[in-house]
Amino acid sequence: MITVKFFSLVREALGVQQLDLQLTHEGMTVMAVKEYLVSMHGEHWREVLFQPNVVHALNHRVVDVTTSVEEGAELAFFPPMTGG
Amino acid sequence: MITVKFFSLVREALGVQQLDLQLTHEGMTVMAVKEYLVSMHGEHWREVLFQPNVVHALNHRVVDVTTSVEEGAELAFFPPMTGG
Amino acid sequence: MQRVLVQSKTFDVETEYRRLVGEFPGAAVVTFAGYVRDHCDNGNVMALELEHYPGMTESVLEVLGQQAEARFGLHAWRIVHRFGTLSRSDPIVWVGVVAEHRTEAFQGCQFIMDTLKTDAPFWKREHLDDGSACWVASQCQDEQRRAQWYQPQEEK
Amino acid sequence: MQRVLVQSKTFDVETEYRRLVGEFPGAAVVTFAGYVRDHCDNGNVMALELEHYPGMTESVLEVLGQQAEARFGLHAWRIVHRFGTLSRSDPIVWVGVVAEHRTEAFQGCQFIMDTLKTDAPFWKREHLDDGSACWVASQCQDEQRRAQWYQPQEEK
Repeated sequence: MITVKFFSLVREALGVQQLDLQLTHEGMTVMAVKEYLVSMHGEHWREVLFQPNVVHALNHRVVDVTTSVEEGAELAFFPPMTGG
Repeated sequence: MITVKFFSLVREALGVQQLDLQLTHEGMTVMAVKEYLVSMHGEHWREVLFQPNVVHALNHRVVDVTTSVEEGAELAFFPPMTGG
Repeated sequence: MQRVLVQSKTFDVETEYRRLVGEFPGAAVVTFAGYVRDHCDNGNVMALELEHYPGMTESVLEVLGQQAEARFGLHAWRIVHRFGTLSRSDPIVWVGVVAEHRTEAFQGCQFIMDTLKTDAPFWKREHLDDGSACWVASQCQDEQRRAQWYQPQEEK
Repeated sequence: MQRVLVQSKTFDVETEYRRLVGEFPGAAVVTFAGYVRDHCDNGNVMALELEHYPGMTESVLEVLGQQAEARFGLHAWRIVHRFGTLSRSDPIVWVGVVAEHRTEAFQGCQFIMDTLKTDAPFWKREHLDDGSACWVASQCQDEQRRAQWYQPQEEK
């Protein structure tokens, strides 16, 4: 089981803030998780999660889509940050 | 008549803080004033006033030695500044 | 003392300054404070909403402060950032650094601000006086400023 | 309000900050504060003596502030500099600027500090714990930092 979080425009576009997800196999990459989420929730999710500027954070660190997601991880999707 | 001021190491080396000086002719340059001061006070003044890093300020602005000194001006000599 | 504060309540720039420098300040102190603007490209701003990612925010800011400390030899540093709904003229962010010389202090503070803009998970939404609200878009120039700090040839 | 203060009595960084930003701060505020060091290359510093050229000092600082205002579009700026005998950890100089964006604020503040170092008629003398005192020599790198601001190709 992993926790998936969504922020800002991504959160609004999906209408979801957070969900739990059972990984389907060991060594699933961030990309595989995205495909899995699309397969569960429909094509609208593809439009949002596959936007080129979406940022992926795994356990509070920005990662690219080839990173493996371990059991118990926290994975987050959000648009470019605008702090400061 | 002009006012001549000395600061920091220049003041200490000459033992003078300020003096009044009667210009000898119109259009005297800073260089001419320096030579005139040396002629009045002796060669020790040459060593101090002609050190290459001495800064010349005329009426509160840094100038070079070719600048003309007008009647009533305030002329100052000092080492490089070390503020801040 | 905690060097990173992420909080919804407002903060006092003068108090933060005292916490940074303590009783015996170092030689050079540079601070940056960012406040809510009263206007933007789309109109007059009534309020600024700041969404953040709790946990990741604190950890990113701590890492950025530590990087600045190591890279510029900072004696001390402090980062305060708000989230939630802010009013016009409210302070949003405050960064203060202490160093031995002024150049390191300026660089350390600017490094933290330039990297914080693009790396700390905050998202701004501006509420305008016509009732509309829109997310602030990330700016290309912010990415460029961040990138400058990571170019090996850069000697700023 | 007067934007340049040259005084022998100490000053309070927090009060100067309030005077700079007022009730409605601009978007970006950068400040620099320099304090008396407790050590130098020659030993432990007990006191710092600052000689200055009354009249010229104020006029140079006013010009530098105005140059920074014009060049970086500052909304406000303020320079405070002490002269006379200062103790360890006393504030020597404080520069604060307000701008629309952070980069201009950082540049404006750093421009004032870099030019003030070489252009404002102050001379420092350090009094050490062994009873000796010596004038602080001007540094070549200070001249270089100043020169960077006047290179036409420079886009800092």
